Order: sequence, then structure tokens, then C-alpha cells
Amino acid sequence: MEIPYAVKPRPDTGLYNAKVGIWLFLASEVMLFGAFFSTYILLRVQAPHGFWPDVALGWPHGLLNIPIGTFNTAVLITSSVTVVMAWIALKQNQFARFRKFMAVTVLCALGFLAIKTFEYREKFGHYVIQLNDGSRITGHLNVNGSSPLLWTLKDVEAAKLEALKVEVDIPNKFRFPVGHPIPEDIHKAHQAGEHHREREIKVSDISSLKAFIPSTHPFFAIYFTMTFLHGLHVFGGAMVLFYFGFIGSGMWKTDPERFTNRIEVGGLFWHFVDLVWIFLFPVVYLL
Amino acid sequence: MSDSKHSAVADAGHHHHHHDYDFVAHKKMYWAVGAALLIGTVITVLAREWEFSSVALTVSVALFIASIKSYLVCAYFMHLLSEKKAIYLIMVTTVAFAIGMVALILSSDKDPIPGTRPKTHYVP
Amino acid sequence: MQTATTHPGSGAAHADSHAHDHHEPSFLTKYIFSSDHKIIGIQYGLTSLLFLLLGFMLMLAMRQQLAYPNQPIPIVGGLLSKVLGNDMASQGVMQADLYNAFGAMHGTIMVFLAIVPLAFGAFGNYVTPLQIGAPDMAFPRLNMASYHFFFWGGVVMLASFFIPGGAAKSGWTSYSPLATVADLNNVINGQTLWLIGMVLLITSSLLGAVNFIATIIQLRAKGMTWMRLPFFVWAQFVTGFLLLLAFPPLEAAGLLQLSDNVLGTSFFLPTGLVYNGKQLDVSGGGSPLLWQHLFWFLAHPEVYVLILPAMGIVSEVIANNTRKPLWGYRSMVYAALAIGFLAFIVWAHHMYMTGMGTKIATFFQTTTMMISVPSVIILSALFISLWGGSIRFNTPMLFALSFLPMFGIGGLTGLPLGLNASDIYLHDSYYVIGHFHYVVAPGTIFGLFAGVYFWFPKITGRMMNEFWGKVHWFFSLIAMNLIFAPMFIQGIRGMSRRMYDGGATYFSVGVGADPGILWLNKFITHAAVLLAVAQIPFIINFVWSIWFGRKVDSDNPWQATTLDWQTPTPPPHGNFASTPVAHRGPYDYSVPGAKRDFTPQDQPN
Amino acid sequence: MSFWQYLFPPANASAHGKSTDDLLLYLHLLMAVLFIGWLAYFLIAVFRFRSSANPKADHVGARSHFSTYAEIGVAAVEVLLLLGFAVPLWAKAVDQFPVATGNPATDPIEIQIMAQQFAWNAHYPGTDGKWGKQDIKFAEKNPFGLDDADPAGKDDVTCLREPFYLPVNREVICRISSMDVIHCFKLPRMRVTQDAIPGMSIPVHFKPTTPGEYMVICAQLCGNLHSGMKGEFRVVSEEEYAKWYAEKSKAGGASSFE
Ligand code: HEA
Ligand code: HEA
Ligand code: CUA
Ligand SMILES: [Cu+2]
Repeated sequence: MEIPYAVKPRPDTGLYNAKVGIWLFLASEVMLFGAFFSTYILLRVQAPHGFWPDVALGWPHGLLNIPIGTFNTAVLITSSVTVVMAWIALKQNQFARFRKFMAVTVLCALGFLAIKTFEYREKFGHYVIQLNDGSRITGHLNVNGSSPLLWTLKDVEAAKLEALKVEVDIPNKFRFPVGHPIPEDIHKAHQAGEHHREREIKVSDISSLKAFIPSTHPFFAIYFTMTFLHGLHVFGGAMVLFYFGFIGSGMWKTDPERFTNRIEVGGLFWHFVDLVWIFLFPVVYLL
Repeated sequence: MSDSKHSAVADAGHHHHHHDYDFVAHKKMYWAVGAALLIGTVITVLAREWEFSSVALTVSVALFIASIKSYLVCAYFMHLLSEKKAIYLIMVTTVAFAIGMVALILSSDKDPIPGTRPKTHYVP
Repeated sequence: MQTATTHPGSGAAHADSHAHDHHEPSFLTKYIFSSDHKIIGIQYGLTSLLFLLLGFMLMLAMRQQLAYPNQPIPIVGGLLSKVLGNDMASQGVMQADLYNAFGAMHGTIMVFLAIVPLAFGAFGNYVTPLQIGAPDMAFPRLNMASYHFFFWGGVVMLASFFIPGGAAKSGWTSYSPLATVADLNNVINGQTLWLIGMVLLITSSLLGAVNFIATIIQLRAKGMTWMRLPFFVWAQFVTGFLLLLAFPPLEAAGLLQLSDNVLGTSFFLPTGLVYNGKQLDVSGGGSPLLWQHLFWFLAHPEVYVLILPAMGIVSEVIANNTRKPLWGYRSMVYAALAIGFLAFIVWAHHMYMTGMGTKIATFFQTTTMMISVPSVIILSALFISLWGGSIRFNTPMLFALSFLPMFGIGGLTGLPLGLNASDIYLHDSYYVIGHFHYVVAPGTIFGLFAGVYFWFPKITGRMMNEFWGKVHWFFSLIAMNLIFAPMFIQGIRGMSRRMYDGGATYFSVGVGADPGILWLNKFITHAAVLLAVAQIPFIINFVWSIWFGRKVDSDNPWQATTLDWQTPTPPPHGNFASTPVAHRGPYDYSVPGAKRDFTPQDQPN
Repeated sequence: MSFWQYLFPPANASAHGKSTDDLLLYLHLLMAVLFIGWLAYFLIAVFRFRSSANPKADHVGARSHFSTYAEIGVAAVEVLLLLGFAVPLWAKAVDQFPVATGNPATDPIEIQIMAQQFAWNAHYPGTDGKWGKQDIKFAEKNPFGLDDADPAGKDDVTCLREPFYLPVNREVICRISSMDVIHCFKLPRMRVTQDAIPGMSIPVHFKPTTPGEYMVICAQLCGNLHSGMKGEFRVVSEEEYAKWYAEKSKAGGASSFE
């Protein structure tokens, strides 16, 4: 039994089945990410005015690495171009060229994920520290030259440290106007144009210490959720494209038309992943 | 819709174009769109450095550029410019619902019973 | 042209006695990993019927508690204590936690594991491709995956009963923060499994929805234009869109709540929660109302997912048994589309009491009133379809006919809920329970029963017993009304839902309302037992008829017009003996001048 | 209890409640008319067109446009109920709060209602008319987060898990909140319902007209003792209220915390 229009388009709709399928799937994805963006917007508009970390639940700005994010955006855009070039290559009957473009696409995807992992790691070693006087600072720890990840106050206690060396962040302009609770000397350092500043903080002065992880602040919660899910899409898409381009490409010989359709459909998914990032990037990195 | 029947692989899955599908021009266009997307990204990042007078303006500019970029991806990479009616219908409805969802949730949040306040402020 | 004479295999117990067209598949590929839409439909059907029964049994235990608070549950009480532990059922007495867990699971199971898979997964799968003249679904393997996600979703839900702390107990609505704090002792608690189960079920529904819509768009037989589709197909089509676009936000919300429960985030937890006299150790900054928005964004459309396929079935049965076309078919189609559209913008009528200002409340009650209009149109069209008919009162028809006034009661009682000024009084009372059970129980379930009796001969090649079918219908109809009508009274008198003690606390003399309605709890419970008893003939009839029912004497025992009946019985792999072509509308019954009182869709002139 | 009583809500005890009841009544009349009309038609149709009486069906069926008119009629009544009743009633409930004129004898009474698992608590400003200072950091000590050190709070009246009092025929504004999960402040006889949502404080107002003992129901599932979460309040004469209030105020709020 043959399913009709699995390969050839149906005359009255002009579409083959998988194309309808993928667009329907993308429609549901639009609603999925739509809900996440709604969440982002709602969390953000109801956040108190003032800037994190001085107002505990104010919205953090400028914590993500913009050059890296920009670079990653470029990587993803490149892969979007190469995937469509791969498809064109098939249409031109140039299988070797197709392979090359697929390889670049998959490599870009993996590159994207690697960079994202690096960024995550950086966040896990970044802390917000609340002092007993109510002021808060952010920065990296320096424990005997290394920067521990995912510590809590318990780990500090376990390490039997009297004082913590902290590379304190100097707030950039997107964090201003700062409220009073930022320690005075850091404020001064900012005005002097410094970017980093190491300080020793007595452990007994610390009332809480949290890494930049989802439970620390709604911003991180939504940032990690959205980028992680987007990352999953990248990963899934890369697997599929890799399969089509390399493992399952034998179909090119047996059923070239169906194979080309598959690449088109895979490409559509890939562009969608790119599309999500086009909104995600400014929303979490820039605004 | 043109459903000219070709067995040529070159036509597979791309029925809306005719025999003389111009690969060279298309390839050029795809690269151009890619370049435009990159430029858009750079502009968005730079725009952040120019200080706008208000948050609303900053957000609008960023989202405006993102919309243009997403238009480019949809229109060219995803071939929506030459896609079939059914796909349009599905996607237009979906995007309308997605926007409706965000808009209605936000307007609910912005239209509470007058006098409602965050509990953290306590005093009536 | 009557397509084929009875296929040699017809009458055999199983649907694919035709597998001999191909190499002989093993049991595993034939029944478990089949990608044939008919087998998948049957898998969905049997699984969801079992869940329907389970959902009902949970409710029977709960009803027992409502009628006789703090007395041991007869028959199963001891077992529950043993299996679920004494903190759930102590000495056979249902505890509050168990009541809440059963309540949440009754709602969840009924909606997501019983009715939707039965209406959409089973009937949709089995009948839709047949009615549009397709050999199968557009994506058979996706179809199989959809069932397997559903199955594992069900397994996870069931497993949640047996883990420490028990199943989810924050209602099927799972409002945060309760859903997050209800069981802080166990990280992997009932709510966690509920969320994981939901993610699986949602994935299943999404795959199904993509498949259904693509199938209906792409695989309609030649000549099967949009306005020649049976109304059932339209109903499934709209249902597919509701699932496709409404479920993802709940999937998102589910993941966020999962993260709140497991990773300690605060998506739905506001600042300053004090729980059990202690500040909760979370960042705060979240919004409990956001969960409600995302939940109801799904759950309102979901109620039309529950009702539309039932309306589709009822329409088929009514057209067939009045022997005349549906009256106003076109307006029914447009009404279904209008429901599908409006369903997305009424959700906050479940949230009137969350502190809505006038503007937004007016918006939502206006859209709510608007959405009642297409329902009225569909119902009116079905009523008027009776006029001038030659009505046969077989079991499917009796269920289909009863659907109409029952849905009418349920729908009409939606109106006072839909206006916020009256919902102020009725919100979260038993009036709401009465309202929606009238639509889902004597409404949807009756529609589904009609479908079971109606398509049973196509699926098995045997008829179900008419007499016992009528007994089943009669007592079910009586019992349903005895159960749900008194709930309106309880609601009007101020009784709240989800009350473990059946409302006793609030009706203690002198302070609350009068206690004059508590006896109704007993009354309702007895009626529920009657309903349970009334299902026995059905279950026996159903199982018995698979093997011993009267064999059908034709492929088209109801003398129906739609393509599903123009196939061999049961339809073979690939469905049709020859590729069908539609030459006419779906309901050419009693065409003046025609030889017979039905003209099948594939009959050329 | 007579049969008729079963069909109506328990006696209304608030000023605005009658309009709610009227709306309910009109709605149910509309529903009854529709239901009885359709049911009668349905029974007639089913009987008259049974196959034994009418062996040959009519391909076209009904030819009248009655249903269109009926549908338009239903829609019109719905519009009427919506615009004529529901919207104005809601606007009155949420937009038109009674305002204080500075006359302590007639000004609306303001109270804070704090829900917790599984009790209702009320908080009045006390005879000085000033609310004591509240802060979230004291919320672990008492539901309203009252600051013991603030003199304005010394005379605040708090009713923790005990009945609170309201004078008859005075407007009351309750600000509803919760400290843990969502509850629902429902006063059936006052025709008042408002969710108590942690993180938000939402005002409702009503005017009790009948003295008596009443119940606060929790109408939102809030945990295992949800069904046992009751609150009581008493509507009493102005004098009795003043007496109760003065005594309570003197006893002081902060001391009565658990
Ligand atoms: C299949 C399911 C289904 C259907 C179809 C409906 C249909 C409707 N529902 Fe219902 N509803 C639920 C399932 C459903 N609902 C559920 C499950 C809940 C509770 C969820 C929870 O809280 O747990 C709920 C709760 C609910 C609420 C929230 C109540 C509250 O919590 O306070 C509201 C409020 O607006 C509402 C309104 C409506 C309206 C206006 C319709 C309209 O669409 C109805 C339109 C239909 C008609 C108007 C009838 C037309 C018929 C005739 C005119 C013919 C009459 C014929 C005869 C009498 C013979 N519903
Ligand atoms: C589709 C949805 C659906 C369905 C069909 C039902 C069906 C029923 N429901 Fe349910 N109910 C809900 C959805 C549903 N319910 C929801 C969402 C809630 C709210 C939960 C919450 O508070 O969170 C609720 C709550 C609810 C309550 C309120 C509990 C409370 O607030 O404390 C009550 C009380 O009586 C109740 C009763 C019943 C009864 C008696 C039935 C009966 O009609 C059941 C009828 C079932 C049958 C008759 C079984 C037929 C099956 C077979 C015959 C099996 C055949 C098998 C084989 C052949 C293999 N339900
Ligand atoms: Cu509090 Cu229910
Ligand atoms: Cu609804």
C-alpha cells in the first residue's frame, strides 16, 4: 500500500505530505515558544523597578557575554545559509557539494552548542553574594587560583575558608541607575572606569551566596529554560541533518525525489530554530 | 499553482518554480540574505550602545530589527514568498493566536481590579 | 455501486484478517507496533475504555466518601490501605490526601486518558481515513509513535499512585503554588510524575494532531471536496487544530512547573511566600496567575476537543437513522470553525475571580457569550434534522438522541458561569461540576457510546446485542440525570467542589447555609452506583459480541452513505478494494427518485 | 426545607446581592424557556417522525427559518443580559469602591484578610485608625507581618482563626491576600467571591444588611484540609460592633499572635 502524495505534491494543494506535516509541527512550535516568550515578558514587566542585584528581583542586565552571543548568532545564520545551499546542490544534482554544505551545517550546529556550553559554565561559576548589611555584589570566586562552580554557602563552610576572594563585577551602564546598596568602593571603581576588582570578603559577612543558576532569579530561570530548549532543538536538528546527510543518504540513489524533500523539510526545521534565536538573542542578551 | 509534472530531480519538492529555475541567482540571493541577517545582528548589538531615551524605544528598535530578520528567514530561506495557500492559512492563524495569547495575558496582568497591589507592600 | 461483497475474512474477530495480503506479520508488529490506522484506533479505543472505567472507579470511591464521610470504603477499602498506605487510607477510610489525589486523577484520566484518546485517538483514527477515502493516515509511523507516547504517559500517571506521597493532589488544574508546595518532602512526587506524564500525553496529542490535519488536507479521495466531507471529519479537523495550537502552551507551562518543583525556580511562585510558618526558600518573583493563563489557554479549547468529536459522531448517527441529510450542513461546518477560532480567546472565563478589571472581564465574557452561538447553531441544526425524518430507534440512535438535550442542559448552564456577575456566586460550586459533567458525561460519553455501537460492526464484523444495548442506554440515561441534576441544587445552595467531607464543615448548623442538601450527597452516590451497574450489560455485551455477536450480513449494515461503509468488513490493510471516488455529498439519504433510500458517496449518479 | 427553597440560593444578606440573584433568575428563566421549548419540539419530532409512522423520510426536511430567528433571539437576549446586567454589575463591583468622607460613623470599614493553610485571618487598623507597620520579614511571626515595635500597630485588631465582626449596613472593603497558596474568599450569603492569591492583595467591597452569623468558605482547593478551612464572621448592630472593636483594640493585636 502506498500513501498518496508522500513524494509528489497533491495537485490541488500543491504540497507533498511531509511539507504539510512540518509546517503544522512548526505551527505548534510557534505556540510553544510563544508561551515561553509570554512567560519572559510577564516575569519581566512585573519585576520591581530598579536593577538587579541591588533590588533583589529587579531585572538583571548585561550579565551575558554579548560578543560571544553575537558570534554564536553568526554561526547559526551561517548554518541556515549552508543548509539551504545543500538543498540547492541536490536540486542541481551535485551530491558532493551537498555533502560539503551539510557538513558545514552540522559543524556549525555543534559549534553553537559548544559555545553555549561554555557560556553556561561561565554562569555556574558566577555568583551573587548578599552581605549582612543588605548590599549585594556579583562576581567570580577565586579559591586558590581556581573558580569553583555551583557553590553554595555550605561549600564555603566545607572549604573552611575565613575569607573569600571575589572578582567583583563593576556594573556597566545598563545596570544604572544603581540604588544605594552597592558597596561604596565598587561604585567609585566604576566611576573610575575599572572593570574588575578583587576583594576579600569575610565569610562571616556573607548572608547568602548563589551561583547564576535558575533558582537564583527569574531571569536565570527563563534564560536557562529558553536557551536550553532552543539548544535541544539545535541538537535534535543537527542529529537529523547529520542522519540525512551522511548515514541515510543512500536514499539519494534509490529515491532522489523523496530524499530532496526530506532535506527541504529538515531545512525548514533548521530555519525555524534560527528564527527562534533571532528573537531569543536580543531578548535575553541585549534588552 | 503550477503543477507541471517533471520527473527531473531538479524539480522535486519545488513545484512552484518552472523549468528555468535559476540556481545561480538563487544561490546569490541566499548568500545576500545571510549577509543581511549578519548585518542586522550587528546593528542590533550596536543599537544597544547608542543610548535611547527610553526602555520602550530600545525594546522597539531591537524587536523591529528582529522582525525584519525573521521576515527575511521566512520569506527567503523558508520560501514563504512562494508557498501555497494552505501553509499561509495555517501560519497566519498560528501567529495570530500566539500574538493574541501574549497580548491577552499581558492585558489581564495590566487590568486588575483597581486597588490591587503586590502583597509585599502590605499596608492597604 | 455497492463496493464489495462481504469479504471472505469478515466476521473474524480481528480487524486485520487481511494481513495475508502481505507477508505474515508477527504478533508484535501486528498488534503492538502496527502502523495501520485501524489497529492503532483499536489500541487507542481499548486502552482509553479501560481508563474510562478506572476514572469512574476512582470517582465511585470518592462518592462513597462524600456520602458517608469517614466510613471505610466497602470492598476496596482494605486493599487501598494496604497498597497505598495508611496515610492515604487508614483502616479502609479515605483520607483527605487520597480524596484529593483521586479527584485530580479522576479529572486528568477522564480528560486526557479517556475521552480525548477515545474520541480523537480511537474514533478519529479508525474512521477519518475511511470516511475521506484514504488508504491510511499520512504518517503511519508517527501515528504509531503517538499511541506509544499516550501509552507511556498513561503508565507514568498510573505509577504515580504508588510512589511515596501518592499521586498528584492539586486538582486536574494543578494550580501553583499549591502544586509546588503540596508535597515538599518528596522531590519526585506525584506532581512531578503528573507533569512528566502530561508532557508525554501532550507529545502524543501533538503528533496525532499533525497527522490528522495533514491527512485530511492531503489524502481526501478524488472528488472528496471540503464541502463533501462528513461532519465527523470536520469535527476531527477542528479538533486537530485545537490540540495543535492549544497544547504547546500547556507543555511550556508544564516544563516550567516541573522546573519549579525540581530545580527550585520560581516561575509561578511570588515573592514572600510563607509556608507552614516559614519563609519558603525560593527566589520569588514569579506569577501564580501565569500558570492559570497557560493552563486555561489549553484547557478551555480542550473542552471543545471533548465535545466536537462527540458532535461529529452524533451527526453521523442522526443522519443515518433519520434517513435524511443533516439540516444546515454548511452552517454546522462554519459553526465548528467558529468554535475552533473563538475557543482560543475565552479562556479567562475560568479566572473571573482572580481579580479582573472591567475591561478585560468584559472582553472575556463577550467572547464567551459569542462562543455559545455556534454551539446553539450546531445543536439547532441537529434538532431540525429530525424534522421530516424516518427515525429508527436503534441503540446508537438512542444514545445520539439523548446527547442532544443532555448537551443542551450542560451548555445552557454554561451561560450563568460565562457572565462574571453571576459566576461570582456560582464559581467553584457544584453548579460548575453539574455544568461540565452534563456536557462530558451524558453528553460526550453518550456520543462515544453511540459511536461504539455504530461502528462496532464495521470494526469486528459483528453486531452488538440490541436489547442489552437498550438496557444500557435506558439505565445510563436515568442514572446520569440522577447524578448530575442534584448537583445544580447543591451548587445553588452554596456547596463548594473538592470538599473531602462533602461540605459538612460548611453546613454545620447556624453559621453556614442550611444542611438540607447534604442528603443529596447520598442520593447522588446511590445513583452513581446505579450507573456503574448499568455499565455491566455494556461491558458484557461488548466483550461477548466481539466473538459471539450476530455476524453482519453486509458490509453496510446501517445502510449508510459515507465511504467508511463502502469498504470490506473489517477493512483490509489499505482500506478500499479499489480506490474510491466521491461523487456526491456525504448524506444523500432518501434522494427523490433514487432506487434506495441511501445513495453512497462513491456511487456515480 | 420546602421544595422551592432548593431552587434558590440561600437568603441574600448584602445590599448588592439582590442584583446578582436577579441576574441568576433571569438567566435561568431564559434557559428554562429555551430548554422547555426545544425539548417539546424534540419530543414531538421524535414521536411524529418515528419510522413506523413515517416510513419515508423527506430529503429536504424543515423548510422554515424558525431556527434562524430562534438563534438570533437567543443571541439578542444574551447581548441584553451581558450589556444590561453583567457588565454594569461587574463595573459596580470592581470600579466603584465606597470612598471615605472622613466621618468615622459612616465611612467604609477596611480590613485585611489573610488566608493561610487552613484558616482565615482578619486585620483592622484599631481605634486610632492607623495601620501598624507591616513588613514581609515579620511574616513568619504573624500572618500580617506586623512590626511589634511600631506604636501605630499596638491597637490593631487581628482576628486569627476566630470570628471577625462587621456592623450591619456599613460598607466594608476587604483586601484579600494569602500567605501560602491560592485560596478563595467566598461569602455565599453576601454574594461575594474573590480568590486570595499570594503575592497580590485584591480589594472587594460589600454591605451586609442582615445581622447574623456567617461563614467564609474557602472555594479553591488549597491542600488536604481545604474542606475544613472555615472562617466565621458576625454581622452585628453598630453599637455591638463598636463595643467589640474597642475591646479588641485595647487588647491589642500584636499580643494575640501565635
Ligand atoms: C465538553 C466540555 C465543555 C463544554 C462544551 C463547555 C461549554 C461551555 N462552558 Fe464550560 N466547563 C467545562 C467543560 C465544558 N464547557 C469544564 C470541564 C469546566 C470546569 C473546569 C474546572 O474548573 O475544573 C467548565 C467550566 C466553565 C466555566 C468556569 C466556571 C467557574 O469555574 O466558575 C465557564 C464560565 O464561563 C464555562 C462556560 C461555558 C460556556 C459558556 C459554554 C458554551 O460553549 C455552551 C454553549 C452551549 C449552549 C448554549 C447550549 C445550546 C443548546 C441549545 C440552545 C439547545 C437546548 C436543547 C434542549 C434543551 C433539548 N464553563
Ligand atoms: C471528561 C471528563 C469527565 C468525565 C467523563 C467524568 C465523569 C464522571 N465524573 Fe467527573 N470530573 C471531571 C471530569 C470528568 N468526569 C473533572 C475534570 C473533574 C474536576 C476534578 C478536579 O476537581 O480537579 C471532575 C470532578 C468530579 C466530581 C467532583 C469531585 C469534587 O469536586 O470533589 C464528581 C462528583 O461526583 C464527579 C463525578 C463523575 C461521575 C459520577 C462521572 C460518570 O459520568 C462516569 C461515567 C463513566 C462511566 C459510565 C464508565 C463507562 C466505562 C465503561 C463502560 C468501560 C467499558 C470498558 C470496556 C468495555 C473495556 N466528577
Ligand atoms: Cu483554602 Cu481551600
Ligand atoms: Cu471554558
